[in-house]
Amino acid sequence: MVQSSQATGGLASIPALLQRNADQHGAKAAYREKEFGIWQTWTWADTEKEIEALALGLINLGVAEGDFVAIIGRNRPYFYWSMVAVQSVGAVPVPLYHDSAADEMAYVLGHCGAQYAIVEDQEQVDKVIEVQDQLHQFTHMIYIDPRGLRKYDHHQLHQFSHIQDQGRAARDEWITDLKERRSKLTYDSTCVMLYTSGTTGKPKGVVLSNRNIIESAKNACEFDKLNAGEEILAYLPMAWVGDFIFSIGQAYWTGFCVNCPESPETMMTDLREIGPTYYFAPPRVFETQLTNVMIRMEDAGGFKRKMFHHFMDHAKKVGGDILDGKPVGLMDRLKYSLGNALVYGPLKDTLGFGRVRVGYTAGEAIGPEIFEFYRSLGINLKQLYGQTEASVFITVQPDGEVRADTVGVPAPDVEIRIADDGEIFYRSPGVFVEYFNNPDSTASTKDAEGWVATGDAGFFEEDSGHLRIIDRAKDVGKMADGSMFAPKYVENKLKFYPDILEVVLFGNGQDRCVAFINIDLTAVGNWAERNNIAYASYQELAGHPKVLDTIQNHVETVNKSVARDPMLSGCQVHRFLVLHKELDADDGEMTRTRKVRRVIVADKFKDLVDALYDGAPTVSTTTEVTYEDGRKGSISATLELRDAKVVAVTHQQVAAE
Amino acid sequence: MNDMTHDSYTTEDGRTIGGVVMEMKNITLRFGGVVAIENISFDIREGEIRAIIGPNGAGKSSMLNVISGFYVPQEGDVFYKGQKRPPMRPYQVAQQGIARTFQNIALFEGMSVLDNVMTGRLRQMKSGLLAQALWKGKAEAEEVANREAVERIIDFLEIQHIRKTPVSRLPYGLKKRVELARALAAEPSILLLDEPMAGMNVEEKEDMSRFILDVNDEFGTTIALIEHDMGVVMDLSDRVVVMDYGKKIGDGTPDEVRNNQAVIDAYLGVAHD
Amino acid sequence: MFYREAGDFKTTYAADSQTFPIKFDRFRYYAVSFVAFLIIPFVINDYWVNAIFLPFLIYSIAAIGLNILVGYCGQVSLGTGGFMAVGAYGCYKLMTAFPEVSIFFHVLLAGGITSIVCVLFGLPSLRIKGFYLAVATLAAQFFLVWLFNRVPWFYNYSASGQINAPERTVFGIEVTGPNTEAWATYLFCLVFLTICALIARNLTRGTQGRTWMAIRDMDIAAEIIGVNPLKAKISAFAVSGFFVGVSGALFFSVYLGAVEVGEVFGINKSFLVLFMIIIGGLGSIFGSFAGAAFLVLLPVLLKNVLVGMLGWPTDLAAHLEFLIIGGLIITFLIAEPHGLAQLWRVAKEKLRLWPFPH
Amino acid sequence: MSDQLVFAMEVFLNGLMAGVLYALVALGFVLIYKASGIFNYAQGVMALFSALTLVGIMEGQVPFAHVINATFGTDLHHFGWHVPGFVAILLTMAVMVLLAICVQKFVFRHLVGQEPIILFMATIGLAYFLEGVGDLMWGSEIKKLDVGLPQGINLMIDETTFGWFGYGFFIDNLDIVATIIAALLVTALVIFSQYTKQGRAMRAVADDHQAALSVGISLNFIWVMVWSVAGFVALVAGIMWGTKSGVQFSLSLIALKALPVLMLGGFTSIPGAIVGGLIIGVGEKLFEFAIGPMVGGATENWFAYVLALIFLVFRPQGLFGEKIIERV
Repeated sequence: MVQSSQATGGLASIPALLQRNADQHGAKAAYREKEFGIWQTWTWADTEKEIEALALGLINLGVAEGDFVAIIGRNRPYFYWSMVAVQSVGAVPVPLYHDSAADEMAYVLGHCGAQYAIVEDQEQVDKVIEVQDQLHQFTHMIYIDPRGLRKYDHHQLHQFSHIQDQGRAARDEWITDLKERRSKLTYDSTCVMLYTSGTTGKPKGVVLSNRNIIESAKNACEFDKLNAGEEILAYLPMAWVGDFIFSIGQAYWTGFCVNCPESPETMMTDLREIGPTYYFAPPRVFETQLTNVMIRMEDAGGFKRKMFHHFMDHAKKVGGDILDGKPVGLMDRLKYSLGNALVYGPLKDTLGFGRVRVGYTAGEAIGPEIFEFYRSLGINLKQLYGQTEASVFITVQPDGEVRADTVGVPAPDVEIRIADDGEIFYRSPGVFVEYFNNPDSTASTKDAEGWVATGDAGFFEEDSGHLRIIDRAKDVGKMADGSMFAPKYVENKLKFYPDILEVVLFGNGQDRCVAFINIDLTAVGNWAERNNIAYASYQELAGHPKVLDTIQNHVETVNKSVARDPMLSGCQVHRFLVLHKELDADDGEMTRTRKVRRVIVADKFKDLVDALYDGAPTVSTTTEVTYEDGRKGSISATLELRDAKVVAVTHQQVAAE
Repeated sequence: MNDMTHDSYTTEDGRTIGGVVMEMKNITLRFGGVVAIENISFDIREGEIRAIIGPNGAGKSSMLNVISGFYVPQEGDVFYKGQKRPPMRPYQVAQQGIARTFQNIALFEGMSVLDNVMTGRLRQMKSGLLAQALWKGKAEAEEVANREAVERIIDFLEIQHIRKTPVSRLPYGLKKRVELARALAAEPSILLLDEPMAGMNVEEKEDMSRFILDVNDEFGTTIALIEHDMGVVMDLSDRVVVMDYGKKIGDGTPDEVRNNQAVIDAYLGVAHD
Repeated sequence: MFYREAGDFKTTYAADSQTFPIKFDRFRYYAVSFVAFLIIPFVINDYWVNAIFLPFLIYSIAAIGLNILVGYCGQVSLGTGGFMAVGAYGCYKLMTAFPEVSIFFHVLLAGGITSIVCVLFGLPSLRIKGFYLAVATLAAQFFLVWLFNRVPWFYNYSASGQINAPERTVFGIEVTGPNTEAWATYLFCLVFLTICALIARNLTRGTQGRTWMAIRDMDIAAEIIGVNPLKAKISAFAVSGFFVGVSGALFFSVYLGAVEVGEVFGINKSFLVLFMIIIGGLGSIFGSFAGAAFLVLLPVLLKNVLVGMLGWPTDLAAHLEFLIIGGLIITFLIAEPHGLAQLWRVAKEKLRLWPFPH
Repeated sequence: MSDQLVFAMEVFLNGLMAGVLYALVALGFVLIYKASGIFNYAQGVMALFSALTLVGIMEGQVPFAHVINATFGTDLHHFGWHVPGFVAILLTMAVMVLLAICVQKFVFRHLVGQEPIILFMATIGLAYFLEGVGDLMWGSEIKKLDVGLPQGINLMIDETTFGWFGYGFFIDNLDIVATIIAALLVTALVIFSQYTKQGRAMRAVADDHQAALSVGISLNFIWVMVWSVAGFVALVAGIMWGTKSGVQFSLSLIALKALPVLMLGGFTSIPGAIVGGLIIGVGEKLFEFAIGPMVGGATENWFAYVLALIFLVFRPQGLFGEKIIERV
């Protein structure tokens, strides 16, 4: 990794890129935010001024080089400016999940020793104040929305705009310092520090240098031929590396425009208004959207529904191939274009995908049907495989080679090797510098040559050279009979059913597998209404025998398909139960990025697991839950445990040898 | 008369309450033979939340209608900013900066939320018919300026998502909020709320209370509200007038009122109707 | 279905409150005006102009005017015929009194005069509401018609008691009188319609429109939140009167050329225009056009079918026409009380959400 | 005693009698408006229609003769029989009841709960429809109607008044008969609506639909009944005016004459309709007599409206309506 910033024409830092964009794309829109009913717009020139004002203000406030500045809020231009402003003054931005509870924040703030925080509103301010006494080094807080804060003690509390005003006022005093600090930034100085919400244990602070970010952004942009004309909608958590790469890295590298929705409720309408050309979403988003589409189409008139399904079937047949530029018969093409006029086009438009050139999904496996659905509409949806430590990109799917079951080929400048135990290692310019204040785990993850362990198990397909992920390496275990236990593999197969939201599979070291299942309230609830099944709560619906029957069918079909795979046929689900509560980040059962923390779940619901194994027909349990406002409560329920048919596996031994 | 008291003070939650901005002197209102209000006097101070409470039929609404100029009392005077208010039409009162909401919502059903709130800005609309007909210069500038102001209110009351929805499609609770927005859009010096919580569930009531407090806090708006649900009012208001059968039977801070025997007898007995 | 709105976002309030906020609608509007101004004039002949286009254009103006009063401000008026007469006679007096002035201004002035008269008869609306007002406006209808009938000054003491439009030109092109070109009269009226429509749209989408609608939806509440009822109602009458006056002037000078007030501007004219806005849709400019088109085309259609194809005597056809129009109106009110405009709105919503039902 | 005054008296009497007829038509409006909140513009056309039908039946015309001839080239006119007036009137009444049922069944049942303006428009539509039907059924040419009512100058009055003032009042017998019948009818209606079960039911409906329903009154029945009554009133009016000035389109305009009466009297007040009618009748005759000549005559066309208009500006609720207290 001896690249220097020469490769990027001397642009060694995000602030440097900002300067360039201000010069080259000065009049072009850099940020938009739907506020007060219209899309407030800032050109790159404006942005440069705003950021400079803020930076000066920060210096004025006493922010020193190397300080850590926490950034807490939903996607808004102000926070993106803050990140860059913080970088410009030589400090390190640390974005936090704004929906995380006060004590979680306390840990991160304490761990990085943040002295400053730039937050959104009263809610966040209160959270930080609540934990402030645990943070000795913490000094100043800056908020954006003054509502309800006027009567707070403002000795160490400042309004964003005021800081900027002070900055502008003190320009003459500080501008030289700012310029100097900016010029000190090199390709290896820290760009950002992101905390990975590890599926186990406390979060770790991943330090990413300008090199990491800029190189990966540059490569990815060239890979997908992104240019300054792109529009993206920034709605994913700012603390998540993906948003940083897309909304900062790539945006600054190419100079395209970042649009921020007005509020979570208006997210969908805003998406439609903007019509992004470059779009990213985790599988969950696509799933829910597809579910909604189907639900809404259910209410449509007979003719419309017929037409819809007719053309969707046709799309399933040829849509993907047309998108991949494969040869397709003339008649089929004509029919497809007709369908495009009648169904696909309008549908894409109403969903807000009308202009999407490149779309990505990652973070988890996506259901083949879901994936194909979007592609067949003509949306160039692709998968990539990545993680925070790699500044996202490890593998990506090139246009024309897109498949549901692989995650594509190594991204530019990325080397990959598969260890004997199947774990995937990679090395790239994007590889993180270190885990902050955590040399041990740094060492355990990244070796001297810079190879990083992903913790995932997978293999390359000989023919296509595409990478296939089986599961998280540490989750892959052995059944009692020594056959492979890969929970994710089975869980995903189940989760591809719209009415199943989450699955947790157990069986490591056991003779057979059992599973917890969460139903999808939207889908199942809708189904219940249509079959006029009354229910008062999630719990009641989850316990309904009819629901259990459907789930059981799903489980058994999945068992069949699992049985077909020689390696994994042992992982069929023998017994399952539908959980009486949704797994929830607030209860620590999931990460903020909604990955199941199976260890925690396993011991939290130990009684249920045991029950599943000891064959009891029902089990009563009480579980503690946390409400949105942080209050704790508990719900108790009696769950019905179901046995699922499994396929007797004959050739399993053979496979093992 | 001009003895406007100027002794402003600060509440324990740090809001400044100014001098008297409106004073009702010996108001008496009759409908034919029926006496709705009998010789009532009280004042409203700048920046305070002033509640008028009383059982149903105590004459609260009539009093509000007198303040907003819809009813003209047979006896007594209304003093506004120290000046005796000459007899005037309701819209003139409104243009003096007195905005109100209505007990049974009076939104313009045929218009969108945005347009409804915009009507609140009429005070600030100056451009002439011709200018508007051409939609150029002043008219357009004015339209935009007022839209900006209105959007801030919409944002403040968190009704962005229904901005363009026709009000006829809105649920009750939201309609109440839109009406509040319309009143706020006028940037009133006194805001009259006619049973803002009537017919709301607990959650909606909490929201509404929050908004009322925020309005008073953020814009320093003087608020006079009537409500027959005593509980809510006591937490909200700085001073309370208690009416019963058209007579004033109590006036003071919530605590004073709570411990006022007359109130307890006359009111609490029938509070839970 | 045809709408593609992704990426059609607004960055200014001006853009957000424009007449056609959706790109697709905007282009359609451009297309229509292109056809109306640059294609039709070259293809039409006298029959089309006199049978369809002139009446459509002129009634549209009247309908817009009445719609402002009834649909937007909620003041029912049955005096439209009378007010059109004012426009017509006003125009006639001006044409004959100042032959050297361009007819264009005569028409405008006639509109102005009408709006004054309209305001006079509108004054009672401050006290009278609903049907009482509707009936009161009949006073205007009958009084005005009577006036133009009985006071010779208005028809320049002509023996027939009729008024005849002398030849007048715009830019040297004849638009009134016996020997006019089809395209000339068509364009002349089209220009007026366009102006009126734009004015109406601007007024109704801004403060004035909201004031009117406030009065319409809940006059008491409107007054309490600061609407001056006098100004609101009077302005509605004034604007409405202007449009109706203009239409009356054109109806006489360009379309008919000769008018006997009793039969041309009688009570039935009032109802005809009222029907137009009811069928078209109250409180909608598009509705005014749709209604006018509907009630102009229907009789032409019927006549062609009954007289042309079935060979009925014209008087019978006329009676049947009455019957059918009456029936249609009833069916319409039952099927869609909010008129064609509402149908249009619903259809548009469906298209925008396509393929979703809602 | 001056001639002017004497003439005025004559005019006054004539006005009074015209007024009674106005009142009669106005009653038709009031009845329907009270019971169903519908402002029935078609009242006048109903009068025309009934009169046409009456004539048609009496002379034994073939309905839709013209249409049939036009389409099939046949040449039908009359069945060739004559029906005595009395029977014809009964038959016509039957037709009017039938009409009432149809109107209720096909129109207003589907418009329940619409705004008044919509209902009003519907009646205008109805008016057009009926006019079309009437003309198609019976032809549009002016017809003479004679059901045997006395006509011509009333000599007795002529002579007596001559004896008194040296000038004989010209009063048409028909007018006298009309007045008497109208007066009787008005009284009958008043009695009907005040004292009979149906009448009370009708008023109940007017006051509060829901309440009426809850006490088991069939709205449908009431409305049909009301429309029938209105039809009957229309028939009577039709006969009067028809006999007087022939059955022709202008008949339908007398309905409009009743509108100012309504404004004066108030849409909901029966006595209002009566008094209003008289005031208008007398007023317009006297005005025409006194002012008409100076301004070119034919002031009846508008006098009534202007009078009502001016009157309303000072008393918006009409003669007998009670003061409107606005609430919010």
